[in-house]
Amino acid sequence: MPNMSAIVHPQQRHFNPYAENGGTILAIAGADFTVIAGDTRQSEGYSIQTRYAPKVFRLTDRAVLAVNGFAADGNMFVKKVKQRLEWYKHAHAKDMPLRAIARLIQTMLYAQRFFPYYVYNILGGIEEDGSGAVYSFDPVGSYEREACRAAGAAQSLVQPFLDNQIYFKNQTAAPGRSHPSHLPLPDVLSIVVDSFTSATERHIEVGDGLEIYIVLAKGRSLQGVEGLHGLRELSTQEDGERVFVLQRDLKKD
Amino acid sequence: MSQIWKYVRVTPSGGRVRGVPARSSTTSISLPGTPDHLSSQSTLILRFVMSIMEHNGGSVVAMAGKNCVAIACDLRLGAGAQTIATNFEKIFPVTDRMYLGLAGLASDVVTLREKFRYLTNMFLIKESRPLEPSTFAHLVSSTLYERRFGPYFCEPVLAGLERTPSGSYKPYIVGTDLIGCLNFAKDFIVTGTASDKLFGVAEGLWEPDLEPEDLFETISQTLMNAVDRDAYSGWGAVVHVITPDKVITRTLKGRMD
Amino acid sequence: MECSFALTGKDYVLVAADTTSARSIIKMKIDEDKIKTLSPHLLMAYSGEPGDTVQFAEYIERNIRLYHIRNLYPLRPQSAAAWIRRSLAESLRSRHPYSVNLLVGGFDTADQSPHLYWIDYLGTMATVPYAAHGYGSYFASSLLDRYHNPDGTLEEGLATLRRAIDETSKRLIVAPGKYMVKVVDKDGIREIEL
Amino acid sequence: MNSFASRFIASSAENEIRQAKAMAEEEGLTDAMWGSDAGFGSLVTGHAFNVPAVPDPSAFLRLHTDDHADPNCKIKIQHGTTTLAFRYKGGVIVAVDSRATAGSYIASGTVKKVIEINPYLLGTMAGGAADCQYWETYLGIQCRLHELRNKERISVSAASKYLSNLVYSYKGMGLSMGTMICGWDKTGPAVFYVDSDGTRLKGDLFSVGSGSTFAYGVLDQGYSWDMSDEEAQELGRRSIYAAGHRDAFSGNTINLYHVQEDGWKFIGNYDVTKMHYEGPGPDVPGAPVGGYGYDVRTHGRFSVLPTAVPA
Amino acid sequence: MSAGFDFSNHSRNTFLSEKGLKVPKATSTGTTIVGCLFKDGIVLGADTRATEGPIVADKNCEKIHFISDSIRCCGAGTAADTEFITALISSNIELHALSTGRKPRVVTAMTMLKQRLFQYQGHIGAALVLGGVDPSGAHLFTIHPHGSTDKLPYVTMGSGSLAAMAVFESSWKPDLSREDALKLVTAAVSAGIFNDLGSGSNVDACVITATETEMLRGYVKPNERTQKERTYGFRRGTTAWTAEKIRNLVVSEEITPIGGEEMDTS
Amino acid sequence: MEAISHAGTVLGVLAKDGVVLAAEKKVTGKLLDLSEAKQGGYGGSGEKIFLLNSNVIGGVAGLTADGNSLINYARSAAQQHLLNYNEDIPVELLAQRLCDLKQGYTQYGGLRPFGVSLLYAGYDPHYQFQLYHSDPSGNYSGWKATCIGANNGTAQSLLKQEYKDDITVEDAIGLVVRTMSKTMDSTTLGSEKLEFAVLTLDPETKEPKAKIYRPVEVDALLVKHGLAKKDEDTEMKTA
Repeated sequence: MPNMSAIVHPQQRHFNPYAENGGTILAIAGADFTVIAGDTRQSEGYSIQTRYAPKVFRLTDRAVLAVNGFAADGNMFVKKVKQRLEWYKHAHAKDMPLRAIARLIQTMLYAQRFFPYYVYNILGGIEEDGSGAVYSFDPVGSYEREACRAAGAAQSLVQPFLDNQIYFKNQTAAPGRSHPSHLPLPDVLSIVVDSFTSATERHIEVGDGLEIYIVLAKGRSLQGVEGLHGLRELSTQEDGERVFVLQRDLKKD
Repeated sequence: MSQIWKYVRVTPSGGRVRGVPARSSTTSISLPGTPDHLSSQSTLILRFVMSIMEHNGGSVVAMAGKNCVAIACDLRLGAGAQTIATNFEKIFPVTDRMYLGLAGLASDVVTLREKFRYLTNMFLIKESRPLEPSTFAHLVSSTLYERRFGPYFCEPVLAGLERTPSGSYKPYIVGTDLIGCLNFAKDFIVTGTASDKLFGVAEGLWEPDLEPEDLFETISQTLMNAVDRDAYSGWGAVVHVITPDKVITRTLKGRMD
Repeated sequence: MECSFALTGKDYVLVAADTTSARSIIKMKIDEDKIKTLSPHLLMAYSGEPGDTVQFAEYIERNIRLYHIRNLYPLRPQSAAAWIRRSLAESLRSRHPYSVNLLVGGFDTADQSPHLYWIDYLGTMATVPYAAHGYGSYFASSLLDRYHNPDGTLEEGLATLRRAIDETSKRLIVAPGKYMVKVVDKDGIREIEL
Repeated sequence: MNSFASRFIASSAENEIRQAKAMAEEEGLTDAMWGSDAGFGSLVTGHAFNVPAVPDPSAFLRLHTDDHADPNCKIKIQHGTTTLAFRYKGGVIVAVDSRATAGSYIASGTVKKVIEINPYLLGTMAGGAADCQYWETYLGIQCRLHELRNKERISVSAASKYLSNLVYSYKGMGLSMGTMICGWDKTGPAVFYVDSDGTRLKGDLFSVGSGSTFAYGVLDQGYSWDMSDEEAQELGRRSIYAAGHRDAFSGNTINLYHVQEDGWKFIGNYDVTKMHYEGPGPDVPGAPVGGYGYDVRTHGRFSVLPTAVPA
Repeated sequence: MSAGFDFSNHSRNTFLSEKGLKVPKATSTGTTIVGCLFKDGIVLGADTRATEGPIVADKNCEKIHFISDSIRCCGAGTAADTEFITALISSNIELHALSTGRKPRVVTAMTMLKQRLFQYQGHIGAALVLGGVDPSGAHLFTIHPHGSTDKLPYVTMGSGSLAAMAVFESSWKPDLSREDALKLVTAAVSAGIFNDLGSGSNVDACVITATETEMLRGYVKPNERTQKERTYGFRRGTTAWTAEKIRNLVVSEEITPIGGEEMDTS
Repeated sequence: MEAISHAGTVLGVLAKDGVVLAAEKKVTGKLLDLSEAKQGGYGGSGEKIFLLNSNVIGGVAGLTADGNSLINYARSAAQQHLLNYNEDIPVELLAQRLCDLKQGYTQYGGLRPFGVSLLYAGYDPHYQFQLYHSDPSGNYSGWKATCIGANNGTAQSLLKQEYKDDITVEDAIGLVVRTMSKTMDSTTLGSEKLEFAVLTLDPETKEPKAKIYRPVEVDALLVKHGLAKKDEDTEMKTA
């Protein structure tokens, strides 16, 4: 049967500048650190385009941005954010504070309100008061500060697990005790790894590799995860906030 | 149900083919009973277009433990976005040590429940031998496949203890899709509007050889955290833990929104 | 637009339905009784696709009556509701399904208890203490959550029902003007002026 | 301001797009980009919206973002809400839920749906979250400018009119916003409903969102002008709970605000499920004893409901 | 079983979709299934992933179905269809073998399958690789959902068929040894598992010769889940519940038949 | 009719809080395989008493083959009712359904009527506990206590003397056992001769609960009422 509406507006049906490239990202804020992670598979349909396409990017020594959705839009968006941060640094001789980066991302996304970037952003880092923070965005720029957030293909698999393990949702504390408001770094790292291995088991678009960024507040230690295999430091300065990256393998099927 | 291109590939019939907006092939008409005229007043009240499987909401999960199994469901009965009742159980006893969970269109949940009760009773009358989960699983499967081209909108989950020839019991859980394809698992089975959420949490929380009381905690936490991220499931939950000598049934204090 | 409400008390069920018959934008009739008496202690309010409603309601009415004649006692409310649900679910599988929404309220003379069932055109059934169909349900269900008293007197029940109807009239642009209210209790069925 | 006004006068969708396009081409060259306006960039200098090069951009947008029409579309803009605001002798009560859904997935349960425009003005959020956040933030800037220019606070009426005109100028382009601008000015407490269609209504009592009908059911029945502050707060809280309980797309927590002559005050954040089982508790004035839930408040009384599992 | 489908829900479902309720879809196996001839017979191979959209519904399902002792059939497409059509044909083949008194032939199974699939005009969504050894030799077929068939020395099907075929095209030779054929099939299925998102988990294989059939379930398991970083047990009492009912299945009433004790007669 | 008057006695007594059914087995013997019956499964313990539905027990007197066929019909009818109305079939309705069938076979040429009389002991919310009797012609009637099969006249008169209107189920069990012991052809009672069943309400769920006695339980019951045979061993030897 001929589709009448297709006859009326033939062109716009053919103009589809978006693709879905799978993958999942998440971020968890601790008391004085933030962990931002993403898998490295980039796929379209049933095909893997590459097994290593980073989704998490260091912006400054205290801000890391994870992008997910349409990879081309994501890469372009990160490039533009980095450019704006660079300009800011030249104008003000300091890195832009995290909450300002968050607002910048909102306005940059909203500027594309009528031709959106198909990207879901999660910004993680350290606020000026030294606390860990996570900001999550929708494609047109609405945002919210949170303690933990997953986005991307497997967000619905990972987020309820994090609700349970990070926020202790639906768990009654033992009599006379209460749940900690922040977990230590080693616990958070293992929960992040398990979230991704679980998502890899059940979601076909998640896998291949895992990159975990850790942002540490000024003067804080790695709480015993220094020795982890594959941990690299990316900080540009010694005495400020520090950024580390940890790489892991995920299943490749 | 699925498209298969000669020589080339099989596309997943369950999902959208990504990269191609499915719009031209989808007829979207608003559901009767939602306030259409209100949306003309305010675009903010949504015209809900949803799949039949989501219309009433609801989710079921089953898990195997050490010498025991557990099966749990939420209690919501919705009509689209509106919650009609919060006492709609989706799990029914089949025999002493076997429970059947049905998630999907509520009308079919009840119809199938009555149908399986009838078939089970007739089996007992005719065969006068106990009905084991493995037998019942195939009864479910063939009953659903019989309607291959006009399916019941229900995805059953079965949890029970199978009697071994030595007289002991071993955990048996199985799920099927809406046309009866059996899915045997040694860990867990999920279905319903929160199935993807349940997959994620269960994959994280499930561990082998849980004792009945530990299995209760794990299945309860799995269900509650999954339905809390699903708009169409929740409003309380019921858990059954089946052990060789007793069935423990508990109503959970779940979120009511 | 059609609206029906029902609620239970300790020993009664109240059922209310609007009395408008509409076609296109015209009110064809304003005193239509949309609540069928199925047996001495069983009521059914129906709404939905014009034509289907009356056809289905009469089919149900006749068959429940037939059961009564054959077996000397009528079906109990819970059995009648189960059978009505099944009829709807089966009709849904036919070439011309009935598109009818129902509220079935009855008083079980066997154990002296009121019963209320919410049934929609898909054959979905819920056992409920109060219920509504139509756009009115979007306003009334939360209101009844707040004000319904499960063991209230008939006067209390009527006051709550009046709240639901008033609220619907206040907020719904296509609210019906008049309602018929019936009650079923141990003495049988009677109509009540609201 | 000027660019906005001229655009408003010239407004037709095509014109709009042409202008926006022209501005978009200059993107990357404005001073705002250099960071001297901090992160606020385009907010301060006016709006440069990039639009796709297609004959009908709003249809393009609808195709890719309108998940009512097509649940499979990729860009899921978050929807589903219950918000309410009402005026009474003691000021304005503003109550909202905190749920954001994308399809059936509950994307967030901690959304702030009350936007604190300035210490005297509140805006609520329903529809597109980004649209509300962005434009109400923008409104805050304009209100401040109004104060600086005129040496007095902007009236609620003027602020809401400003917002209404603004979103009306984008009518047909796909903005989605339903908000209540609430505040206290020379005329006393005031509530205005503004939406992206261009409707602007002055009134005593509004509720907006997918769960608004459920909220109205409780709100209308409990409302009177002469309520005490405690009663009014309780009514707002109870009404949002009602919507959270019955509407799949509303819930999680209730945020309650009270606007009085000296500006707005945040009363509290209440978990809907806690309200169901326990209620706001004895410390909260005006609240009843025990939970709001039907089965909780009628516990122990006769009921036609068979209990799911007898205890 | 599937001698007759019940279409009674069909008009109802049409009605429902007219009301705007979208009809859901069944589980399908985005799959890699392969088969090739070797010196003494046939090797079939399959992955073990079943998907529902982008979600893995079953990590270890069985896609090599039994037809007869020396005939097996791999299935791709709608999972239930492959399951039921092979079960039906298996049963018909058995009846046919009993009535003719001869070992069943692969062409017979192939003809039965294609006729049934053709009869349903592609609505039974089964794409099959059928292989076996009978008195006339080893035979390998592919059968498409509409009923068309091919007879080839090496075949692949499913969403991973291109990846798998690439392996066959580069390395298959006539008269391979059993070990080499098994290795090749494993490589072909693995190519699907690792390069096609619709395929995954383990490699199942089946070696059929004139004398015996060997089903190698879980022949290679390259995708076992690694140990989790943490354990996720909960303290007992973590979950809040409001009501409990315990049904005892072992009736405590023990009857002592003799001795005149009081007994429960209720 | 002839077959029925020679068939093993089936006796039913209606009490205010239950119904009791007992039957005399005719087919006995050392070589009879009773391994199934020991389980006391869904089908009851043997040849005479059957569970028709969770709320109705049936006792059969007459041609065993006809009886089995009717039992199957009754069970299917009860299930069909459950499917349609989501309730246990009312007792009278079940009796009616069987009588409709039986009557049909009396009306048409070429068909042989069922040579079976039945007792139905059941419970439904309409009339609580009930006891019905139906004969091969398709007649049925309700009773407080009745008996079919061999020696039913003797049993009826015994029942008539001893029955009281407000009898409890405990007393009814005693009455039934005593009456059976007096009317049965054999002089001694034992589980290989007697089937026994009681229908009461479960004190917890208030749902009808049928109990068909297992052979050991029947023996224990007889011991309790002092009616167990003493000479079991000798009888077995002579048989």
